[in-house]
Amino acid sequence: MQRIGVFVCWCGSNIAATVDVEKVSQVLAQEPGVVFSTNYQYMCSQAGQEMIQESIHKYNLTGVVICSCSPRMHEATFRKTCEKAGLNGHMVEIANIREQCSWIHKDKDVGTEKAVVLGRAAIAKVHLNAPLTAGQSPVKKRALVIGGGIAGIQTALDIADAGFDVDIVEKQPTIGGKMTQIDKTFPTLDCAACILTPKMVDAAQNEKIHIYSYAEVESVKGFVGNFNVTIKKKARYVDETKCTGCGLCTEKCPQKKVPNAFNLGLDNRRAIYIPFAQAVPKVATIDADYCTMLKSGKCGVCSKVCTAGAIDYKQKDELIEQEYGAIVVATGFNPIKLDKYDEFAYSQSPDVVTSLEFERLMNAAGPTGGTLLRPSDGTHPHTIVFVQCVGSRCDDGRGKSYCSKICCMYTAKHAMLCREKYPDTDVYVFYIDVRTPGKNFDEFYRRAVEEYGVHYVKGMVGKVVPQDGKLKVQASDLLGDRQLHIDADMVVLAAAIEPDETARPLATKLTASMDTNDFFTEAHPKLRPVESPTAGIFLSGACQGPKDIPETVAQASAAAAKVIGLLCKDSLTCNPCTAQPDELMCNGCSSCEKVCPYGAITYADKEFRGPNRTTLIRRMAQVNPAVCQGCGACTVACPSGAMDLKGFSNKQIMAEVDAICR
Amino acid sequence: MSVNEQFQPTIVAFCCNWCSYAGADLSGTNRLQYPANVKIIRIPCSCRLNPMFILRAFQRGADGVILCGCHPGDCHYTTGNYYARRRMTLLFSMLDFMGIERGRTRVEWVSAAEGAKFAATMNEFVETITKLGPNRRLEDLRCSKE
Amino acid sequence: MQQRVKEKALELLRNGTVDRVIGWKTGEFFYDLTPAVFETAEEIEKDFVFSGFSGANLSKYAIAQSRAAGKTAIFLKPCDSYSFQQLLKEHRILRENIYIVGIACEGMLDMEKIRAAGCEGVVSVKENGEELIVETLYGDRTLSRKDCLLERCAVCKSKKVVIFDEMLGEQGDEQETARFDRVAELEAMTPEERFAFWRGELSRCIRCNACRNVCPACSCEKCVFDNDKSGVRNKAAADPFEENLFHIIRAFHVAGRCTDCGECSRVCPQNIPLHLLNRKFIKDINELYGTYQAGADMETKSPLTDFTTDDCEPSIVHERGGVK
Amino acid sequence: MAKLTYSYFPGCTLKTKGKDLDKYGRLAAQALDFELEELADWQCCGAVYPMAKDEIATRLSSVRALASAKAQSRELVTLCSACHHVIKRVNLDVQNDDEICQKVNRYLKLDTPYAGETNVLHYLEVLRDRVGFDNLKAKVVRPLTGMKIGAYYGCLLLRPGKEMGFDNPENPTIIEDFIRAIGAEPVIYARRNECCGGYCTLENKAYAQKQVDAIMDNAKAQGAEMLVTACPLCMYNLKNNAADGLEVKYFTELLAEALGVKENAE
Amino acid sequence: MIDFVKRISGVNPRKCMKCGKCTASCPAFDEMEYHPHQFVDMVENGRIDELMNSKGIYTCLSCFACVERCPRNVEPAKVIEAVRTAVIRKQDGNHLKPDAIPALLDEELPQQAITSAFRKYRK
Repeated sequence: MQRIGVFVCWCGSNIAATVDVEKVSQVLAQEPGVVFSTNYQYMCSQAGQEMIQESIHKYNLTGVVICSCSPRMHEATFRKTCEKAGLNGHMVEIANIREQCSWIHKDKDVGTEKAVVLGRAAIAKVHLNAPLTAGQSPVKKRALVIGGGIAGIQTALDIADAGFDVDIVEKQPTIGGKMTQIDKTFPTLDCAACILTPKMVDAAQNEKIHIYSYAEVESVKGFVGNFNVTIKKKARYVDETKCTGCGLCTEKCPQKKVPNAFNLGLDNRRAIYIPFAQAVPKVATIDADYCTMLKSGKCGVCSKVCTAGAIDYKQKDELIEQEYGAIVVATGFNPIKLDKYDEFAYSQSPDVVTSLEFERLMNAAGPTGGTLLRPSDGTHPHTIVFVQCVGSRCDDGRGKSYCSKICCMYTAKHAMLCREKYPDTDVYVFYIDVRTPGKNFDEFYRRAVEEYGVHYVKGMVGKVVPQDGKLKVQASDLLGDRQLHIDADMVVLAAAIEPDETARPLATKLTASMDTNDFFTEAHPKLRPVESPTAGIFLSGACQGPKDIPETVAQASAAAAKVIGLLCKDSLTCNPCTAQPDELMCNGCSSCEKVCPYGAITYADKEFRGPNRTTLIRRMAQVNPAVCQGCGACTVACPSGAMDLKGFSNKQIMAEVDAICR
Repeated sequence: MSVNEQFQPTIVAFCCNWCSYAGADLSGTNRLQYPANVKIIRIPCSCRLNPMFILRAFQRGADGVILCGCHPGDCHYTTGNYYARRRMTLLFSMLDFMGIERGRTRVEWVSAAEGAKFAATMNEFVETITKLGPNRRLEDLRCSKE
Repeated sequence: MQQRVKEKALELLRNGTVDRVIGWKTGEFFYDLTPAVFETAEEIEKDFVFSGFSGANLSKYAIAQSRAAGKTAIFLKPCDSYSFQQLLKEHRILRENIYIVGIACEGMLDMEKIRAAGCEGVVSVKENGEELIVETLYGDRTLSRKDCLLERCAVCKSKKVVIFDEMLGEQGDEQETARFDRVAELEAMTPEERFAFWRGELSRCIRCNACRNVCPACSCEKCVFDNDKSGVRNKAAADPFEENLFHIIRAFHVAGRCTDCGECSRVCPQNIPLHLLNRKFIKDINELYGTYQAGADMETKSPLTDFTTDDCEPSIVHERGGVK
Repeated sequence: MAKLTYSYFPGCTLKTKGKDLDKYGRLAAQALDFELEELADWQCCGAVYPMAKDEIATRLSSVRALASAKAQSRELVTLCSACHHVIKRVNLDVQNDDEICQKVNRYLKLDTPYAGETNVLHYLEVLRDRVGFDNLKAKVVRPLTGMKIGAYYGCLLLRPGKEMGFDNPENPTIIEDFIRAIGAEPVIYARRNECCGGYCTLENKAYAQKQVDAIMDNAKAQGAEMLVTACPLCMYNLKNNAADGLEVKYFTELLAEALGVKENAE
Repeated sequence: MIDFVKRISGVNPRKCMKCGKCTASCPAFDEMEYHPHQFVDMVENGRIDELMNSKGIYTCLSCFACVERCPRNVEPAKVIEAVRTAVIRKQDGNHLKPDAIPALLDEELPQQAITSAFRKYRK
């Protein structure tokens, strides 16, 4: 039997005006187990707290009930008070007789009666309370950033800046991501490379940052503070430590007909390549799908010309194991494939391009050296039609239901740049809605219309017919109530963006949740936007949802701040109110595991002593207290009642029910 | 027993810690009145509510039980209320199937900002239950009439 | 078929495929077949019976036997195979230790119905295609087999054995049945009528726990009703309400896991139609969350450990079907 | 392997104005070793998919055809685009719309109710998914080498794409693959899935002509020397409403030609 | 009438986001006084009588390009078919009279065209 002290607070007149506090403390004194009951003007005051502490000593209290304001207000305060007096904080229960009693009732008798019931419920619960100690788990002071685009780079730089080691895993041979392919950035029109490449160099030169390029995350084990990650470095057949990036091999390689992925296949590169001049690390990579030496053993030109002796045809994939305290996902996005949208004739004419391809066609380092030329015949286009929302806002199974967010702005940018560089071009933009929330964004769009004379047409393109060297565009102009027929030279499609295809398998490895569109879900959509619900996993950039560069960078730094906050700690205090299975009752059925949003539950085979000295192997649920957040979903999913929640156990809640209903 | 003026129902409200309990606090802070018949039990999340607790409340004399949680999509634990929603739907349907008055059980999503909604919901619920009268059926289900 | 099953049991044991066989043996009466584990050919020769009265679902016995040394053979009728696969899905059975013989099934017989047809002093029942020859102390009677099926067989949901190593007889298919008709009938009643119905039924419950003990889904290591820590432990009911609580909670615990094998009602000594509670859950699940058959496969998530963001609200219970 | 036999629904037009489509289709089937067994007592499919969800009577003839194929446990093959369109979609209605399914069965009073069990295939789908274009290629004796042929799909085979499930509705390839298999060179042109003006030809010839001219211009500009189609109505429009059109043939005629059985036609 | 059209077409006009893709895809644009996106809008906003009196409902080719390309799955062509059905189900609502047919025929016209014209324009 517990020895319980009851402390009824007046809260000045806040409680005392509608609740007879004296009576409440008297009635509750009669409850079984209550050895002391009193009331006081302000329990949360210094004097009130001292009174509680003295009583704990004097009456040898094993449990404390405080009838006062909401636990959301002072539960933490009173727990600390009791802990200082040597009583476990979880032996304190609060009866909320202010917000949920005195403030909502006018009749003093009614208020008093209810306060007594609430007090009884708290007493009934304390009887079943047990001291809880939060576990501690150490924190490995190293972070992993998955994805080396602008999001990953920014996060890594910020974490490194705070003095922590951080590794970037990038699947491409170079970091930089999508931003390296972009020409200019809205709304300032500064060049993407000019602002990105210094950051790439910073990352490469930072002692705290290690870049695993051409690498992937193979497996992830562990939990917040203690992740154990296996990274697969794919064979690039070039020794990174020896290659100087001189590029001689990429000039001499006889295999010239490899579609250049960096330029989205708009031109060709060699089988050994450095994606672009500012690549980091600036190391050559052999494309095994095209290298004659790797395929047939005949060639070896690159090896012969390499003075550094860096070529290694026998290189194998390499597995690296590393421990991390935190993981940041920055896997980014891709434009969707357009094979289901061939009314735009994307597969039928090279002059129908995606916006990202258009970036390359406008880029000074692109396949046309920055002069806008038609891919089909290299002539200068005079009429260009831009189509927005290609695959965005679709509810038809072909595309994505969401707005891709960045297309309105980059299309305005493209249209504006076309008109600026080539004033002789006619530029049409077909839109459903122009969405430009953002600093200086709408002004930017208006400039495209007003100063640059871009024809914005409210409507959609229905059909593109390549014929006689032209693209016959059939479109609607809803405001003019007419159908337009435009003979265009180029059509540019603002394709919807979707999460990178590596995101889904990665989410599985991380037990991080995703929405139906494969974007990572955040722990709370408003209040915890850069954290995954899985503790220790953070989100940076477009992997969480479509984002432009400023938003991506902001989120990247926010994720970094969260990581730094985690890595600063030597150990993590776990939530003490965690789920705990009773091994004797667990069926091992996995029901609980399926509803756990945190992946805190795992299964292991355990030996049990059976009858007649036999041993039984049984499959048992195990909760990782460092990961469990104590929601209790598992406790109800469990058919045998083996799973219970500390601090809110079945018996405790039922005791409250009984106390209220009796 | 017929419904009379004196009948004071016992009502148990399970509130999730993050939204609805805070919403209940807010209705207190704003001094929005609702009957004292409602007694709140704090649980971490609506998904912590075991059907057993509801039946236990009825067994011990409760006349109505209501569960309040975060709005779907706003769960502090991301998905808890989605599970709760299914569980309660099925449980309530079963109670209805056994002839228990539908009005005795209810789920309402109340955010931390919806103090007014909390008070209004409770006023409404108490009224419903008062009209239904004391809960006899669940207690009496087994005892056949003479 | 009756002979083939027995021969298969003998064959598997004799050729060393398995070390024991889970099957049926005669109890006190010829129609009172109970599950049994046979370890020798002699035992099988002596006691093993497969007949129209082998209604008992053996799948539950695989939990313990799959953990015994060596291999165990089990005979599964179509509906039993769903239970078996559901247990497998819940990691309760070690599949590698079990050899499954699927049995095509024409439905199992209900002695009550034979008696209800006016047969007293029944000595034996012979199955002859669609006919039953009932030998009684007062002479032979011929009954139509399909009139004497167990309730669950009369509305059989599937003739398909969903998991097996070998099959005796023809594999069948899932089928449309009227198994929810009775539930729908009850749903159409007024709450007062439903209440009266269930009061009439449940008041007969003697808490013998037969339903729990036979149920393949009720295979918990320790039942909440036997468990001190659960807060609802009770062996015998302390107050009348506890019967209701017991049956509601039992149905809820097996919701999404119950394969509708009908064993609960078959064994109830008081003839309470307990399966209606389970079917109500199944019907609701099918209607609200999409058709789901527990045990039909190993992958589909159980509806209670799954959700969609646009699930219906619990208030649908109040709205459904207007004022009743 | 046993010879594949399909139930075959020719449709009205193929018995009269569209005889060529049917005749060559049958010859080619023989050459390719599958059998088209014409359904006994088939009735006109109605030519148009019912215009409203509550039309039951117009669905009945399709269901009769489907049910009779089911009775023979065969897949149902069609050649005419319109019949294919109607029968395929009615079949989906019976599968997915309980109300339609119930009403249709109530009307028909079949021995066993029909619930959409029959699989509906277009002749081209038989070539692609059952025979296989590679096998077809192997059986070609007179490849149409050097011919530049444009496929004209029209509307009925492709749309609505979700229901017809025939091919990518915006970038179909099945007829192109077919053209390749018979040794000719397919010409891709964007208007191959734009409407020929079919239904308006009765009332508004000028409008149909406009549609057809745009299609022909596009096909010619892309280098086509001939068009093939699977639809009698498209055939009529393309042939009769073009100002200066290309030759148009049924795909079955070319198929029979390539298989060397065209002459077998009387 | 509006509910009738919605029911027999199965179209929910509220799904329309007014993007104009249907109207951009329509081959019969020049032949109609109202255009596909307007059909949908008129059903949604109760202008059903104007639509029923429109000649344009007979010039729709039922080519389903609008159905195929609509990003919101609204299916404008089904609205037209439903409106047309509603018109021809009315007394004397037949658009095509049997007497008019022979004048329209020629040698090669497949009967498919006639049957479908009857089915589309007449009870």
